[in-house]
Amino acid sequence: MIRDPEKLDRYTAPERVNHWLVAMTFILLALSGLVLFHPLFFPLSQLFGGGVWTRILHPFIGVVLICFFGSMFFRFRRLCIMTAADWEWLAHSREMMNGDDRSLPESGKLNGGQKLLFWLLVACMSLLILSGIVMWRAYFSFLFPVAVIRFAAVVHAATGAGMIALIIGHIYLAIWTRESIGAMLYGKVRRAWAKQHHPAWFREITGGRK
Amino acid sequence: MALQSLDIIRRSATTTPSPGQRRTMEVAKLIDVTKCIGCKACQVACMEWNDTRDAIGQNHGVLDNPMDLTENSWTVMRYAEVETDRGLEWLIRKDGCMHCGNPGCLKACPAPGAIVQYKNGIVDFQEENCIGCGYCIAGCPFNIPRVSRKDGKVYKCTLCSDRVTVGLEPACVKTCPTGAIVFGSKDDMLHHAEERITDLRERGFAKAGVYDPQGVDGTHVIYVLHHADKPEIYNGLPKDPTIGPMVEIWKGVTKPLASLALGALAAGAFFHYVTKGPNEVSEEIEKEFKDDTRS
Amino acid sequence: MLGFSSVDALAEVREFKLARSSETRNTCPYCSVSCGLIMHSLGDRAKNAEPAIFHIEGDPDHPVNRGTLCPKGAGLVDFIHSESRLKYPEYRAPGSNEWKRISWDEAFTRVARLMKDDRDKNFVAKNTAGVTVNRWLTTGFLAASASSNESGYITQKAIRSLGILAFDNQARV
Amino acid sequence: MTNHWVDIKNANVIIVMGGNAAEAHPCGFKWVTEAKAHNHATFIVVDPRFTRSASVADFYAPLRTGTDIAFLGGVINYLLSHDKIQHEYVKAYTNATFLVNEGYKFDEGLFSGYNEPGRTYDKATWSYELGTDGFAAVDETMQHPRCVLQLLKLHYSRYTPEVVCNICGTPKDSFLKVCGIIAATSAPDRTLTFMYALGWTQHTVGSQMIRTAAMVQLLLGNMGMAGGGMNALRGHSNIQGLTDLGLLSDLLPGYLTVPHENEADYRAYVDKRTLKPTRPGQMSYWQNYPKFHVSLMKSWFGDMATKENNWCFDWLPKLDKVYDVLQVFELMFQGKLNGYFCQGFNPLGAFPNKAKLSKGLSRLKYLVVIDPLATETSCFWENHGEYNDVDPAAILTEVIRLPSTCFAEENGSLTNSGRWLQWHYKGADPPGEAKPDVDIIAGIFLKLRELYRKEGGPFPDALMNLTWDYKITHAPAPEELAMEYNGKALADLADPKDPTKVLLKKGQQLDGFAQLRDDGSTACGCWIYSGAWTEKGNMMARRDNSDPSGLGNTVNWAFAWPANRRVLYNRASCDPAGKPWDPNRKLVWWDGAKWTGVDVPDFKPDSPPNEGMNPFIMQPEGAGRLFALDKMAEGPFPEHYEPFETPIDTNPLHPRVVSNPAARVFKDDWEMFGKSKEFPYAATTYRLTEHFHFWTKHTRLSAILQPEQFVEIGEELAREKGIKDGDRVKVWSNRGFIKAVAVVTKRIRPLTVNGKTVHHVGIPFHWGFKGVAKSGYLANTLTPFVGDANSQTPEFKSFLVNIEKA
Repeated sequence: MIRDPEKLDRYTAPERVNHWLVAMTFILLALSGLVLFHPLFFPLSQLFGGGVWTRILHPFIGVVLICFFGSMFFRFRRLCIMTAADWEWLAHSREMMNGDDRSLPESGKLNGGQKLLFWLLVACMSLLILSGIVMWRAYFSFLFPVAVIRFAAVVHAATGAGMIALIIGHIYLAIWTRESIGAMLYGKVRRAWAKQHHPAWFREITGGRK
Repeated sequence: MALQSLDIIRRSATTTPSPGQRRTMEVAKLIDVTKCIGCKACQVACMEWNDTRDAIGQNHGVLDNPMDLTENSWTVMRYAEVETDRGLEWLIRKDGCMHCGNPGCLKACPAPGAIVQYKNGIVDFQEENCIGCGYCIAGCPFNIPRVSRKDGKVYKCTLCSDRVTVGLEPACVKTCPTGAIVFGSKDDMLHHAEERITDLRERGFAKAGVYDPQGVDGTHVIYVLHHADKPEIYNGLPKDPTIGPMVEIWKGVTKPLASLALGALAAGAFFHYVTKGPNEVSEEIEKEFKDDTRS
Repeated sequence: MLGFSSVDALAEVREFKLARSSETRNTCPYCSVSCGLIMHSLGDRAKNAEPAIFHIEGDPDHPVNRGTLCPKGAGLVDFIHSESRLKYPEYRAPGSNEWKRISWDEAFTRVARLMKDDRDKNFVAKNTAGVTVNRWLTTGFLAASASSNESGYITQKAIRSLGILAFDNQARV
Repeated sequence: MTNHWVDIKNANVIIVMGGNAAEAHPCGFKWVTEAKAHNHATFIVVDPRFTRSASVADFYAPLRTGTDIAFLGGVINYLLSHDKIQHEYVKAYTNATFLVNEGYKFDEGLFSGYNEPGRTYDKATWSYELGTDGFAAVDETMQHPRCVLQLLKLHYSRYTPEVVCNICGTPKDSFLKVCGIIAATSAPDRTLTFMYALGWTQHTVGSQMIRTAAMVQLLLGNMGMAGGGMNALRGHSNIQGLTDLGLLSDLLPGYLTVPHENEADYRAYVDKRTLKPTRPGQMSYWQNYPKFHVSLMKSWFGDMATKENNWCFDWLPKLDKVYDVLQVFELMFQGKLNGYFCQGFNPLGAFPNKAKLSKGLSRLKYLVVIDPLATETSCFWENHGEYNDVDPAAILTEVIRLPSTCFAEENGSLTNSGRWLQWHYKGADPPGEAKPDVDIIAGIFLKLRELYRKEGGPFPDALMNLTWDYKITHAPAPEELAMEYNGKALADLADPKDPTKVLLKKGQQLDGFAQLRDDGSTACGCWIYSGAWTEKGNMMARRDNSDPSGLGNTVNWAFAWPANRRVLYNRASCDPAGKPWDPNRKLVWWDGAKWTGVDVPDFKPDSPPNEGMNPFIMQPEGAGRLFALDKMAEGPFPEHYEPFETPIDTNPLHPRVVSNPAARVFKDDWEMFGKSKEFPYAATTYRLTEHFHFWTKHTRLSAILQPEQFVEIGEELAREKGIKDGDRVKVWSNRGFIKAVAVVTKRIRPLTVNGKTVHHVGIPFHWGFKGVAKSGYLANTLTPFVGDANSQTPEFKSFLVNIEKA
């Protein structure tokens, strides 16, 4: 039943693998980041074998994440180009959250929120890697004046927190919009789902047939 | 029962207070640059007492050696040949941890208990708890801590906490041939500094003064300078050092609030789900396709 | 783990390393301020403990240095344990390119032999004017500058009794 | 030092000149900062370089290396012309009033009696004119043209401020400011102290530089005062002790002297040294010479030394000339020396012209090195590339290296600059098989004695009968040796004032040199050290550091020679009536019955002031010598002579006589002197505070502080030569070259001398090819092989080099 011919192919296997690699890496990164973020979270360092290992692993996990996300970036780059409809979609996103999607413009494969998330993540990832390199005491910090390192630390912390917030939202929306997780797990969605959430995309790939 | 050897005021990355009922004397080390002959005896005494040895480097065209603080050299002499109105002056300053009243390193440190500030004013690194992230280097207004390449821990002058604990003076204080470095209660040191300043003013140093920057709530290593109005001529002694806005933001109240916000966001999402219910495919679209599946 | 093990001390300072060391008073061998030293050595002078000096600091009671030491004096422990310290008598044969370890007895015998042969051959009892001079000019002795008065005294006594006049020490420089 | 380290805190003005106390004696220098902090003292530094001493000085004046006599001569001129002298002191305690022999004269750079070929003086005319009473004639009014004061005025009338600044290169206002500060200490209650070291001794006119400063102190009445005096900062911990014990070619312990070969007769030898007073009522303590000499002979040869054989007078060698190290290395260089011992000394590094030394050592038959460290001298035959480029196969010297203990591994005493003998205790065993120096000397000596006992040989008497009654013959205990040089009674000693009373019983330790006898009833290894180990025990180990007077005279700490006196000539701190010049710095005073005070009086305790005995009790005339009679090689008054390698090729005072006419120069060294055309820069070698000669390059902690050889040059010279901080440079003289890192600094300024710009090149000399620090050249590859006319100390402080980027 999983590979039901009737369902539409939404994400290919490589895309899904890439997404979940990014997801898993991000979780590790976020947890190890939180250890350094505030003493409240320091006990989380036991997940990585103590404070020292957390400090050692966090930057390397960050680099891994940048690589995985890099490949996702090239995969979804064209798909996520914002259109006027997307901005309008976003303008109505408050109503959508209240369950009323009537006045929403028809979204393509990815709606305005998903595209915006993509670009926000790109921004966050770039800021994080740049400030991360600057803060990486073992290999790079000696290249930078202390004022830059301090600024980078603030940027890194703020952006990191921001990204965690974004991902919390992303995860919730995936849960909230039923079967989205299934789409990312199995790559297929029911036609009804497609028509409901991504009418323009649905029409486009079903050639106008029902 | 936790054992400790000195009364603690603050511990890094610790949001709960340490046992602090006792009131003990606040100590201070006074470095009188006007009596210092730049002989580096303090550098040797420091390395000898703490059993560290720096590498035998090379001569870089100046008398400074080693050129900077390292994980093995916790104090170094910095030489500055300065032309002032009095003619050529050779200003030599013993660089090292200032043991701030409000330590930037401790504020920046994410590892619980890696940096402690004792009630007598000493700011000490607890290398066992140090995770080697180097945040303290960013937090320090005087650029003092150094990471060891060998064990990834951070090192700096401890004001000889192991000697002070048993009632001795630090090693550099004891060895200083000209008595440029003196140690005692902070009040006594400030009084000693006043005496030195009157003598210096008599000798024509109108601007002689104490360097005990309030920007970091005063320090437990204080200088007497010939030219207290221009500390930067002493090889970059900061004019009025503070922890700085960036570190305050970075390590201030924003983080707990941000943590709270993330928690609230997650909770908010959950209650959105509970109140608004899932975003499912509407009935009529389901109906539309139900026929298809049967046929 | 999980709170069962004793909690680490909130903070502890390094163990005081001089707690039970043996103290010996000495004088710095470098310049002529002759600062007073306290040398800390391992063990409490028990017979089976070889007292190795591991720390030296100034003698606070000494009226000149009052506990202070200069950069040279403060580093004396590295002089005592320098890798350049000589450990056994060594001999270099003429034209050879290496040291050969010898015993003390061989060393004393060889030195005495060389001295006697040279003294016997070149000793001058009377000068050309017939005055008794009893001198031996073909071997010289350059005395130290930081050895003790006692070693200086016995060196003077022994060297003079051999008739050596080519005799000098660091005061010359 | 006439005074001692702690006494410096009592000074009102301190001058570091011809030395760098802050760097070379930091812990002693604390008393300068103490004087500044608690005595409002003014601290002045006069040096070619702005040293770390200058960094804490109130005033710094530059001068060209080698011109200290010109500077100080100018000070004397200033004092005399401004009448800023301590008149009462000068009249009573110096030989200013004495009349000089009419034959004496000085003109065109030479004193009377100079004979060119031998480069020596016939000093007959450098003497006092004797009065009818046989004593030296004096003119109390000091107006007589041939009285010392007038001759002094005449001699230094040429040293006007303009002439001095033209020679020294010192700016005139700086020179006059220093003169003004010095002149102020002529007041009886203000004192000046000079702190000097090798910056003065290491010149061909070194001794005279020190004399000039001593004359300034005499004119100002500072000798014998608390916070005054002439303070030589000796270089090594026991250089004072080994000099006191006479380990020099022409000395015996206690500054007794070895007989010359033309003193065949014992009586003539003794009488020449038993100096009778030349002014009535003077102590002239050397008149006790026989007591010291006989006691020494009894100590060395015991019963063999009898009155009949003139106390074994012939058993000691007799000199034909002085064999100082330069003379010895010259003989070695000529192949006339077979054997050489280096006991705790590294001459290859420490002496000038390394190339010559290396050749000399290569021509030895055998070399014995006794040292705790592996020194360059012991490895002179090893090839170390550019640093020691020799061919071992071609060097046929047999070398035996014996490991000795270091300070921490033996008991014994050391004598510091302030003449304090201090006992130290063994703290650990030596590494490997190292032995104390005492045991090594004993080992060699006993083995040699054994050979002579078996095989006989020329004149064995002295070595066979040398007293050696130590409990362990092959390891004499330091305690026994200390008791030996303190001296003991060989028979019951009766009190000279009351023969019935027995002062000391046979075998008991003497209390001091006052008890020495010349009849063989006392033995004493070194008379000035008598009192170090008395019946009351080891006085050198005393540790009572109480200082009741607050002047720093801790008389119950250890033992100071002579007789525990801490400030020499302290009688001069009182006026002729016995009342201290300065009421709040009283050292000694006459209390009506005897001399007493916070220091042991350096005087005859029971000689009332009105007897007129003068404070300088060792001098026959009891007075400080402004006119040095015949005691100096190149003249009774110090005269400025240029270094042998002078950057200005002339002597502005007397072009016909440029350098020291009485300095000994060996034949082949003449052409080794460089000229300023080819070597334009004045160079000077010196010590850094982080290193101790050639020892601490073996010490990791010190090597960390100064790892690599460098030279210091001024910014102007560096700009001229295109040299930047950290560049490698080559410095070469007429005798060789070295390579090092360049330290470009503001602290060395070019000086205008005689119309010419003179740059200085500073060369620290702590590196070599052994040790943990970076390998370096022995800096004495560059230095000239010529010494001071009196002490033969080589001229390391002034020579000529050239420099360029390597």
